[in-house]
Amino acid sequence: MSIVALYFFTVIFGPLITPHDPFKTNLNKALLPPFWQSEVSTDHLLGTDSMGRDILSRLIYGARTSMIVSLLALCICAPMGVLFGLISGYFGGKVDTIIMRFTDLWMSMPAIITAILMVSLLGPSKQTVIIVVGITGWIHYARIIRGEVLSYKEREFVQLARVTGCSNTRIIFSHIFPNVVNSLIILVTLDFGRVIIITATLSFLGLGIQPPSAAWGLMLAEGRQYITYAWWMSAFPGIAILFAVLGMNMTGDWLRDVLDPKQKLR
Amino acid sequence: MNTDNQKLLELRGLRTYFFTRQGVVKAVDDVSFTVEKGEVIGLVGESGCGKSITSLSILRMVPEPAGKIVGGKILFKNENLLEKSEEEMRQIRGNRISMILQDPMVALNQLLKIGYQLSEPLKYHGKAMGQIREKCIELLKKVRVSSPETRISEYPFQFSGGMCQRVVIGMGVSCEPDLLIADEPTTALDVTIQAQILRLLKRVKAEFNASIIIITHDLALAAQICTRVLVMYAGKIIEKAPVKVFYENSAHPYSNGLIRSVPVVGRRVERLYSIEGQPPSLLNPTAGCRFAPRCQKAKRICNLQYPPEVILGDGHKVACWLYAEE
Amino acid sequence: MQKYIFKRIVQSVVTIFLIVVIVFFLVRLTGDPLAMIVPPDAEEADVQILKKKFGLDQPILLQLLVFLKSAARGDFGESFKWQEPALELVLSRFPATLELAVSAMLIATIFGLSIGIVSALKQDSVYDRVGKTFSLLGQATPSFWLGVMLMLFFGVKLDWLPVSGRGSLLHLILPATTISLISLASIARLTRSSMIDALKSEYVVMARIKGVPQHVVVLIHALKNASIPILTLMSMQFSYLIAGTVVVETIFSWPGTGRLAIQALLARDFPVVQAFVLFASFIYTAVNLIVDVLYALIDPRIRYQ
Amino acid sequence: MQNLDDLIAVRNLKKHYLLTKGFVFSKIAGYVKAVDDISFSISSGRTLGLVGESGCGKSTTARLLLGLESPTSGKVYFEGKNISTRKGPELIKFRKNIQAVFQDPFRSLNPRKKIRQIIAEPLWVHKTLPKKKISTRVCALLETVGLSASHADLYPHEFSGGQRQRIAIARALALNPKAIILDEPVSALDVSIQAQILNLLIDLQNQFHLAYLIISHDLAVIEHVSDHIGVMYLGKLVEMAPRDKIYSNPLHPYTRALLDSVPVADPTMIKDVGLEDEVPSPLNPPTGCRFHPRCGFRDNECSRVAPELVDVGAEHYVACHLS
Repeated sequence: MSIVALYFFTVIFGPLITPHDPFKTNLNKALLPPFWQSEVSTDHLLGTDSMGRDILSRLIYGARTSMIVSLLALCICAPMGVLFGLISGYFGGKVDTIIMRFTDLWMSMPAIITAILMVSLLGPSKQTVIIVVGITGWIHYARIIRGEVLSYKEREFVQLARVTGCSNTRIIFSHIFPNVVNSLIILVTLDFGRVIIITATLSFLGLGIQPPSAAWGLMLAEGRQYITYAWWMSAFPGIAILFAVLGMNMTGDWLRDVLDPKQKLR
Repeated sequence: MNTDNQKLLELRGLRTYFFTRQGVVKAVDDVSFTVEKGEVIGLVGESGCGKSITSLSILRMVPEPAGKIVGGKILFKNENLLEKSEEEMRQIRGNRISMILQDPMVALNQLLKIGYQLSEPLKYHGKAMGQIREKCIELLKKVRVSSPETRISEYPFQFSGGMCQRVVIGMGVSCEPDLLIADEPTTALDVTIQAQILRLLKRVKAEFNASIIIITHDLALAAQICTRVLVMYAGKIIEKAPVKVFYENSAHPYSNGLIRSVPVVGRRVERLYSIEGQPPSLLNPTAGCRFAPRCQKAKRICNLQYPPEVILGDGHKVACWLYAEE
Repeated sequence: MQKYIFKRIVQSVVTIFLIVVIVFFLVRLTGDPLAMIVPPDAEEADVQILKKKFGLDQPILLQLLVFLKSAARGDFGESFKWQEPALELVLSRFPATLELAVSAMLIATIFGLSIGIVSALKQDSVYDRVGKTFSLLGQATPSFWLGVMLMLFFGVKLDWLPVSGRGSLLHLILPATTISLISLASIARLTRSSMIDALKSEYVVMARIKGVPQHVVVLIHALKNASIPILTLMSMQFSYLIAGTVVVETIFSWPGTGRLAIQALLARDFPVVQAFVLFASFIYTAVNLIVDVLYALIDPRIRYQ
Repeated sequence: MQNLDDLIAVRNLKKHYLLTKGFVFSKIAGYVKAVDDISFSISSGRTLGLVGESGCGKSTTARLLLGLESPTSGKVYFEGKNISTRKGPELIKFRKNIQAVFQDPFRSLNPRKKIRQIIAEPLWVHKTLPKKKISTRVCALLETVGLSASHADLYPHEFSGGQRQRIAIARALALNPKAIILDEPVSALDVSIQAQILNLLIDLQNQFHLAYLIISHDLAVIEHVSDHIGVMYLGKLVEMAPRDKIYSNPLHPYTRALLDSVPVADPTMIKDVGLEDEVPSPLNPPTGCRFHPRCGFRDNECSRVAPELVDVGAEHYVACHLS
């Protein structure tokens, strides 16, 4: 939990707490090690990269990048998935068949392949990453929400709402949706981690965010060349990703325990 | 009557508690009773009164780690089951004591063949080596499953609920146990199938001469098969009586109310008697009689102190202050 | 059973066909492929000749037809970059990827299942807690970072294992471990939770009531039922595995299809990309088919539908 | 039975489900005749009980009356007007009149809503009351079903099964319906709670002059609350009569078998008779009389010709060649 709090804190107040300008290059100060290995200066806590940029500052900015990209991607895939899931599950029949066949088809292309295709279509950039992650992720939401809707659709309270004469819209949004919200929150939190990793992976492969932006995946890719004599360039961005994802996953698990609707029903 | 020879199972002050975050749930709280050879005991009560936990305790199958047997003795053929090792218990389960669960559709493993599941007790208790298939077919015949030769290699989902329950009963009696515990054996089934299973249980009893404990909420079912009835309420046994005495002359206000509140086919009354209020929570129960808050005849002492067991007649005992000296 | 398999095969074929069509259109939308191989100052006539050579002067539907026809024959055109038939290029790199993927899958399955089962049996023990922490960390570790770190530690610092290329079994250890970690962690977690559910179920209670020994209860009654969700997860993990090979092959310079795909992509060598995408989808569909058959083998309800 | 002026009259109601096979070109594999040509009526203030084993079509009948499914054919009249063909706003308007209570009180109440919202919802949807009065009405309803107004702001999971069923009943009463369909209203409840709910239902019927259609597999419950009883078997009504006739003079062999199967809470009346075999699959049910394979009295005609439900006098109807 505190990891997530810290993460959000750095995202919001990032510019205020960075010790150095993350984009300022200074070749004189290139490849400085982190402070505990450094005899020269303790000015750069986590050292500098090959261009002499401060790693800590770049990590903090990277948190912002990854957060913005992840959030925007989630804004594409979650509503899309929820909408299709609700429609598919509630109305069933032909609509359901078509949507589900489509997700099957989509699922039979591994996400990375779709991503590769999309990147080749749109060219590597931040926007591409958002779109790619967004449209590869919605299937997951659609399927899970559909499953939930199906289980609630046959519940007696939904049947009773129909007997009373509630409209479909009212039933979907007033009866079914509030019951799937918990699952949705858990899903989004857990998905956040996935999105962070995918974004970083794409950037790492050179298919995502382009230099000189500060992004964790990108920093790692840059650091790889210097792996033998500047381990810190690749180690810290990785640790940052690890903890961000770990925090999100743990929050998701915690939410699952707290909000689990199954425990409340019976 | 030489009681020691007759006595098959004796529970003495059994306590099974569940340790939850909210506190200690006293699911079975100081329960004592005996089962004699050839008896059919009906353990009657509403859901959550602790009757199923009592039966699981006998087999030492209380779901751990939350549930624990914290006190008492379970004497089976004069040996305390609570002192047995897990391996010794395994030898007893399904062999000397077996059990039938409520819903046969979930009690059978959907992914394994009927024949395999039926053969397990035989296999693991060293019965019928080498002729297991024949033995299984014979068992299916005994529980009246038609064309057992083919059905033995089918899966549970190809069986109806009633047929599944027949298979479960077959598994239960395969090692000719001394004691068969049936936990709500007919509840999940249709009316005509219930009657069939009831008849089958009677036949099984006659043929294998096992003692049976039937756990049920259905007073009518108990009346049809039991020789003795024990009524359980909120973790305690409140009345024990021979079956005829129980239905004609039950003593405890709860048993009495229960009998009168159940509609009986062909004996319609204008208005059913109803016990007001809700069954209590087993979490931190009161010191007094647990039925007192719902009891119309409750006295002051009922809320303060748990009543002693009073002997009213031959085999008829009741735990109620109406019959005891304060 | 045969009917079921036949049905699934037909479905798979339809899926692959649809993917071919989608890929075709997507790739055509990527922009002018000629821009990459033709120098900007090339003569218009030369461009036309090249267009003809690659069939790009035809209407798009006709191109699709031609494409489908050649795709059916396994002909995806010639790589712009390597001047070799694209599919042959992909296929020639495939054994390396297969080697990597299969070993990663084996590591993930064997270790994931055993960690999960032991965790479920000894709930809340020290072992379970270590297992849980490990899987949480494993799921959060980006594979490319893990790859780089393993390389640094075992390759550079300790100099125990080779860090790049393909050859002996030793070459395989680092990349295969890297790929398998995420799957291993997820398999361990799911195995734990579905085994716990299975162990609580009525049929397991029934088996114990019958006096079935503990190991039989666990391995036959519980694991067989728990394996259905695990199988689903494993087929989904395959998609991560493909992603994993793309990344890890790049890091460890493993001469497989994944690395080829990235190289081709960065060079806009679209016949190769196309061949790779289709090939990957084909493999993926085939794996799903196998998984579905396994389902039917485990679960008689599917078989008798 | 002939009287269409009863509150609810059902004529030749059928519901057949189509089963398809194949995945590219689907073909019809068969029909499940869940409800097959049944007719009955219920008048105001009276109760019709439908009894039968699982798969006999009693719940489908309830769903058809509630408009949750549309019939394959046949008509449902409400106060003399055919309602089975209505759609849209007209249907919604009519729905005020027939409400329902279902079996499982744990699933009948939306776990995310307060009791107040649950009971008030029908009032919101139909706008029958000014908004200010809704709150008073909710409290009044809670008291009617034996709960108190202080319960209104709790969530369903804070109640026991019996209390939830009371809430479900309060919700059904909110719109002052003329009829309530009760689908196994007490079978999920504890024995001591069942009597409470049954008594409550009878009191409410007297108080509000409600018509009930009660569906149950429990013959004792059905006998206790019903004025008329219909016995269903594999989608057909096999016998229908005033309550006392069914129990004192059952004519259909199935009704007799059913009554024989019910255990009696009396150890001096040990029953040892009843049907063997099981209910056949509703997919491709037996020809002729659907009960004939299990019937001890069958003759040749039974397997060929399906018997009609005929009047044998004094409102007693039976579908059997032998009576």
